[in-house]
Amino acid sequence: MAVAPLTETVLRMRGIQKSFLGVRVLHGVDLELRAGEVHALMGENGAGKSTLMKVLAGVHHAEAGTIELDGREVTFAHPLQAQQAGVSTVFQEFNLLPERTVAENVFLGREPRRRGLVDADRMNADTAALLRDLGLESISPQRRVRTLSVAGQQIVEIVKALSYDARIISMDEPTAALAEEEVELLYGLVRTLRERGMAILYVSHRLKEIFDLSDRVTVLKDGALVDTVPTADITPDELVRKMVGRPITSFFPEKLPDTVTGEVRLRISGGGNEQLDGIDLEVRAGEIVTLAGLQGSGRTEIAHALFGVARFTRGTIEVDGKRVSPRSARQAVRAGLALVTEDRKAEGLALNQSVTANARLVLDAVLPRQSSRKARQIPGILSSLELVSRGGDQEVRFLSGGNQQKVVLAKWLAADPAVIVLDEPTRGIDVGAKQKVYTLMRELSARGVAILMISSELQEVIGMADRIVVLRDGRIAGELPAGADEEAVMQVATGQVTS
Amino acid sequence: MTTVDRRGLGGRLGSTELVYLALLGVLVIGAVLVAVDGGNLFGTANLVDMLTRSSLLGFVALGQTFVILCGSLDLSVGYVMALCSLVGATTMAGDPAKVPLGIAAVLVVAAGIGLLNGLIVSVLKVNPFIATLGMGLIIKGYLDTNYKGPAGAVPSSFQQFGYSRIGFLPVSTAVMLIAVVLGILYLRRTRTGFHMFAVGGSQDVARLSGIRTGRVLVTAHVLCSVAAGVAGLLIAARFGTGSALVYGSGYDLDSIAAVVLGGTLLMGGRGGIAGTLAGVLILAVLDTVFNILQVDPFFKDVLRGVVIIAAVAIYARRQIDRRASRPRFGPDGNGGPPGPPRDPAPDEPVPAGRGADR
Amino acid sequence: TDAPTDQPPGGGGETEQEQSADGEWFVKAEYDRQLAQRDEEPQGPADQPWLQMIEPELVDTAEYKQDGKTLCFSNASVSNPWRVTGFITMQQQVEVLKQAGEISDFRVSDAGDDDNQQISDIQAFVDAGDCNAIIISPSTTATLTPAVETACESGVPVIVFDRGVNSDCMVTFIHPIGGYAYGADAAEFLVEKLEPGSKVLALRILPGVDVLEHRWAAAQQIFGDSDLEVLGDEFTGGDGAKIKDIVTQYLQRGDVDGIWMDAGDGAVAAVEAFEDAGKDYPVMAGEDELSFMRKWKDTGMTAIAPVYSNFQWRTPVLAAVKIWKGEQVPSEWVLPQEPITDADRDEFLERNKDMPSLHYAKFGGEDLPGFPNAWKDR
Amino acid sequence: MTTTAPEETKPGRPAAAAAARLFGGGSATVFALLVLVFVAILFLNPSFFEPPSLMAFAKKAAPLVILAVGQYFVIVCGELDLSVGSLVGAQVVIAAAVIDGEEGRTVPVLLLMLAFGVLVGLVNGLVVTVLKVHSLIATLGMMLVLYGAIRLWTGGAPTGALSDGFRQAGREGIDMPVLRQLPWALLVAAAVVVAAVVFMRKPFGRTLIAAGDNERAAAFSGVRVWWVRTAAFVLSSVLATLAGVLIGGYAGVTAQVGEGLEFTAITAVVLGGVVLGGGRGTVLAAMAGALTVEALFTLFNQLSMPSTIRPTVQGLIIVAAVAWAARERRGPFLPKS
Ligand SMILES: Nc1ncnc2c1ncn2[C@@H]1O[C@H](COP(=O)(O)OP(=O)(O)OP(=O)(O)O)[C@@H](O)[C@H]1O
Ligand SMILES: Nc1ncnc2c1ncn2[C@@H]1O[C@H](COP(=O)(O)OP(=O)(O)OP(=O)(O)O)[C@@H](O)[C@H]1O
Ligand SMILES: [Mg+2]
Ligand SMILES: [Mg+2]
Repeated sequence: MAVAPLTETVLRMRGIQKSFLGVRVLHGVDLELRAGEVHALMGENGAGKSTLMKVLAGVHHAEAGTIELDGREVTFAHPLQAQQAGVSTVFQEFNLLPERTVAENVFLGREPRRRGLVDADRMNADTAALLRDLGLESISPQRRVRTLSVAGQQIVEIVKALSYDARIISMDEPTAALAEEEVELLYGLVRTLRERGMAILYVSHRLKEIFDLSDRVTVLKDGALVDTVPTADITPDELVRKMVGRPITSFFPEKLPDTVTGEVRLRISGGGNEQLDGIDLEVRAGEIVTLAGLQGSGRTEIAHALFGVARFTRGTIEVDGKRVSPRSARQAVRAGLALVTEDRKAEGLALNQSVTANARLVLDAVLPRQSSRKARQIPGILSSLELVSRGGDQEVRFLSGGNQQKVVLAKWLAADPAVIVLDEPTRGIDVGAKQKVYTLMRELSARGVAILMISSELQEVIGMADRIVVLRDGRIAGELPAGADEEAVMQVATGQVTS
Repeated sequence: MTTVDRRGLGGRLGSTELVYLALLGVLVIGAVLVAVDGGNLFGTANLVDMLTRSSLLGFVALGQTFVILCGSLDLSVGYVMALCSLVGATTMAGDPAKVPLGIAAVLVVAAGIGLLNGLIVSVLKVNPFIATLGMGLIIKGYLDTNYKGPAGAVPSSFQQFGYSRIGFLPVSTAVMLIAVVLGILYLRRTRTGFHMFAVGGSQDVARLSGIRTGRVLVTAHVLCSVAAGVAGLLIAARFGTGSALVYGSGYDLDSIAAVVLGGTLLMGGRGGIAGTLAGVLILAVLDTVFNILQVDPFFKDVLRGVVIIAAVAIYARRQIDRRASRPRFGPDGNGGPPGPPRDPAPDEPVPAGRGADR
Repeated sequence: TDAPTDQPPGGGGETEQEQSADGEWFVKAEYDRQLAQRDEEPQGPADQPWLQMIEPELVDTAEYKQDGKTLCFSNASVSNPWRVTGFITMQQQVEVLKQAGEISDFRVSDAGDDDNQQISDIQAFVDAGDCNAIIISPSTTATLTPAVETACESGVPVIVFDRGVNSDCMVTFIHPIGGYAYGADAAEFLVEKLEPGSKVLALRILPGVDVLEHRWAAAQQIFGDSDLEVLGDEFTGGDGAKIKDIVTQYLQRGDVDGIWMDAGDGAVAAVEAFEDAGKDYPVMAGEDELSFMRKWKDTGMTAIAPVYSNFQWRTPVLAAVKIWKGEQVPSEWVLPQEPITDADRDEFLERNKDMPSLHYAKFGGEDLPGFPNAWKDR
Repeated sequence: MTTTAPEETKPGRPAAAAAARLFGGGSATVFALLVLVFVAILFLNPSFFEPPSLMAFAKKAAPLVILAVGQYFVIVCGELDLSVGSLVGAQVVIAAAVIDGEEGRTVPVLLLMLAFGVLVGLVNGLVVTVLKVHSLIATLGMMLVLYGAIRLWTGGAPTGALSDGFRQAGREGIDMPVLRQLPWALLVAAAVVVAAVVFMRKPFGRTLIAAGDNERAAAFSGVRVWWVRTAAFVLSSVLATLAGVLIGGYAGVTAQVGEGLEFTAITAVVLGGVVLGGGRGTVLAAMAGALTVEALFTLFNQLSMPSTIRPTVQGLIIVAAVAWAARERRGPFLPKS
């Protein structure tokens, strides 16, 4: 455990409040950063970590509260101002231009100039130097970002943030897309920066990282500050309790008593394509199988293969014993599959359309003739999901994330699928909504629907699973029973053991 | 380190190279056809013809490239050309001493229109298609009301711009090529040039990187109008006078076609002026070849339409192939929504309808 | 270089100063001249009006005498029925001369109404160097002047027809009497047939085209001296739907007694507007376009068909052959231009009875071997 | 905010909800403008509102309304159709050339035109969806091809003549008292608008608008996006064909028929608050946009505004109206509960 020279406070945020569309997501949060410390920010999904970072980055404006830099109060009207003040940010979402080179992305907005013209050589050289700092000589500054892998792109983002002469760097889940060696690189880098006296605000869901790296940790829950403590003074268990507010076990609903595990409803045998290989997977009626794995391990790829987006070039898919080879989402839906996509806004909802229109979309697309008849049950489904809205005419873009997710669920439930695949179904939704989703999964399962859930949240993976299938590098690395512990899952996922 | 590189073989050939390959193809096929017809496509006369034809569209398409790169569009260029030819010719009024004044007047007028276009698009948030269509109508009304035909006179010294040539290279084409080189340098060597790609690629990414997207957009529109203004000057030099009727010659849609033919993405963010030049040359070569082969003028339109669609379809095809099964950055075909989760700009609702709207 | 020689802008041709300095289109001298030419007896064979000439000043063409037989034609466009009809006539004439061995090769480039394109086209002919004569039908008068001058300088005989250019460098400039005469024919008819105080609506195609502007300028002159009231002048783009809409709107606001048009395109739509509104037919000046003439006959309305002689498309080809032979041609070849009236309407309709409706009665190709199929099944 | 099922709130205020749907999202501007223009015309010339004049207006406006509805389908699913103007021209020319004045050919030719319209729409749609060519380029190419091909075929200028039967729809109507004549064109346009409104409320219409709003979400929900878009292009071409029948009927054949209509139609649709890029806007608003454009032309005429200055005024009004609508969209949107 590194002991940092705890010196002067460089940043003090006080009483930060922020609402979106009338829903408060930060309730007066305080945060203090010191030079030369790594300050971890923890909290569940939707706790408000990213929002707090964006307030600091000048992306969002707080409705109340102050930000002090070196004791002087500042307001950032624009991200540029934050950057100029020495605060730079690696955002959770990708913020790169795919068509531009690495160097151009890194120096976007402040390209070095010589005699008025952009000095491309210097830009490339500087980028190369930054990359060398990270030990990433293999990435050429002149590569187009779109030709990089997701991990490569993530690295570019970090390099970009580092390239500002920042005194404060905040990183929102920087390791999310990184492989193990890359994470080590990043650690090294963060430690170097700390030694240079920078203040680092570090968001991660990985407990191990927090304890490896951070000096202090601040915990947020539901947009409110729970506590800020030196990392050395807290155990992982205590930290989790602070985050969740209660023992984790009670968070996931029990399997309903009348659930019967029945016939195999979904079977993938020997599935493979460019990214996947040897995928053998079965989900039975009344069973919830969770797919675990690091980001990029190929979980979403499986969902997409089932949906004909990225087809299996090898192997077979059976739904209720019938061979299907979906060449489009439409065929998959007709075969009885449903997919709650991982990216709600880009893939799940037509944001400018009403709640009703979205909820009817699957029916309209696949069963146009029965659509009006079947749509009659939609209000019932929506109210059983306890949707909070101003009515069926409200456009979904005005709903909160959790409620948007409920609309997505409703559109699938209306089509009565045999198998539901949920890809990160609780991403970005609040605790209450999460539990709603979990309960619903249990209910569906009890009705005999086969459920395949993909999640990056280990607690969820473990808490909801009847079986856990772990993926690594596009292959099934192992299968664990319900109740396996996080450590075990991570070990399989990272390849430290094969079970 | 797992997979930093996922560049396939197909990706090695840049899109600009592909466009030049297409140009080469058109040249070869054209030369063969002309040779069969008993001519020589590369004879001085034909060469001069091709180059001359490319100069006027070259200026307009050059300007259009800037706005399209920014994800915008300019349908008013034809009207700007017409207006500028008149402003130039009437200001010069046949007096060689007034040539600089005429040029200055044209540049000011053109820049002013570009400024207005840019402001309407970036500040008033009017879709560029409608904004520039409206601007075109506004100018058209002014022209129709105030110029009942050709007006003004260009001194013969300035007519050299339209007629003289160095060897087989017409001066106007030479100037156009210089402008193209300057344009390429501008895009590759200035900050604003860099930022145009960013604004066209993603307004949000650009804004988060501290780029003042509005200014960039306005700059692009000003450059576009100025380029159209220079084309207007060239018109004046070639006509010896200014002519309002130029706006009916379809330079607006032609220039967009040339830019897209040159491999620039209509939605912005990728492409460049080198490609546009090739696009312009392809159209000029086609015109010359059709002319030599005495192709029926209406059949010319049919062929042009087919060539434009086919070329763009080939580019699109390539992009699909090259794209991995799951795009990290959303589809770059037509009308797709912006890719993965993007963060809305500071406290603004997600900008809707950016995309296929041009 | 290809640059035109240093010359005061505007050249010095007979068509010079067609447009006065303030951008208005009325030039009194030219107007008077054209109006007078209408009464002039043209020289030449009466049954071949395309060979007739008014007040010719013959020039010697011996310097152009040659054996070469490649004829090049830079056409402004074939974008309207008048030009389509004329171009077919020209091609048929060329066919005849080819058969006779007078022309070996006829090369055409079409500029699609784009002045700049036409300048390039002309330049391409000049640069190619193998044209024995260049015929130019300029798309706009003023703008093509430099290009035509360039062509003249190359030493090839240049023939300009239809619209002129501001230069007299070409060997001959072929045209019917002109726009003033056309506009005056129509306007005078309206003045004659309508009661004083009657209301006239002027329908025009588009602004800024010299031949059309001249027609309107002459009409304004004549209406100005009359007791007719001009309700307005509207640009229609020659689009029937627009014409009908505009006339309907005028009718809805009050009576319209006469229609003056600067070209006959869509004249029928204007007449129909009266029919559909249940109004009496106006006194109408259309053009020798057949759809209008047929409507005129069917309805028995009072009308005139001013003519912008379509047969002029034959003349330049014949002129080129003359020039190659060293025969004299007029430096300005003014062709007759006589409106069709009630008196000869039926005769022209009879002659053209197989022709499509967008065809021009005085196309003058009845004696060519391709008649009538070349025009009918184009 | 209350937790309610949508069903419970809906019946409470159907009128308000309908009004909100109609006037929301930038469409209010066009209705306001339409009323304003009509009031101005009324002020200048009350006789415009006598039934026969209104019927004449309707007859003239009908084709643009139909074109705007067709363009609406394409725009709302995220595309653009520049080929409608030259398609109208091509259809009229085809009709005249093939009918050649013979009454008996009217119906077969109408069928031929329909088939041609469907073909053009299919090609547009497939080039856009399968070949992935941006619709602006695809339909620009189609515009050139149609323009050239039709003139190539007819030797440069239209030939033949339309039959009286063909011209009925665009020119005639049902004679009746008061109105003098109820134009067929008005009935056709009204039928098209009603059918389009109904269509957009059917499953297919909803998938169309969803595909325009979010292509990927629609695809993941099982929408055949390529087919939906292609269908939109086919609808646009078929409606352009219908507009061609009316325009040809209204005024007969001229060489210029159809020229520039694509831009007028797009302008009308955008003026109606339908967002280029897809996913937003209503059929009624598009119709209102078309009526507004036509009413503007009428107003200019009533004002005796010089012919030449009209484009300027038109341009100013369009830009101002669209800017105004955009301003409304940017403003606070959530109704207070
Ligand atoms: N632009 C926005 N508009 C509306 N709501 C938002 C917006 N950004 C965030 N929210 C909401 O604010 C809450 C906090 O989100 P935030 O992204 O800060 O959470 P987080 O702690 O970073 O979660 P995660 O661990 O999933 O990244 C969530 O309920 C989210 O849906
Ligand atoms: N656009 C892309 N092009 C090429 N390869 C990609 C693309 N996106 C992801 N990949 C690769 O595909 C593989 C599987 O990724 P996938 O996103 O399916 O994994 P995942 O476990 O679902 O991760 P995530 O948590 O990001 O959804 C990884 O190797 C990843 O790098
Ligand atoms: Mg976050
Ligand atoms: Mg995933």
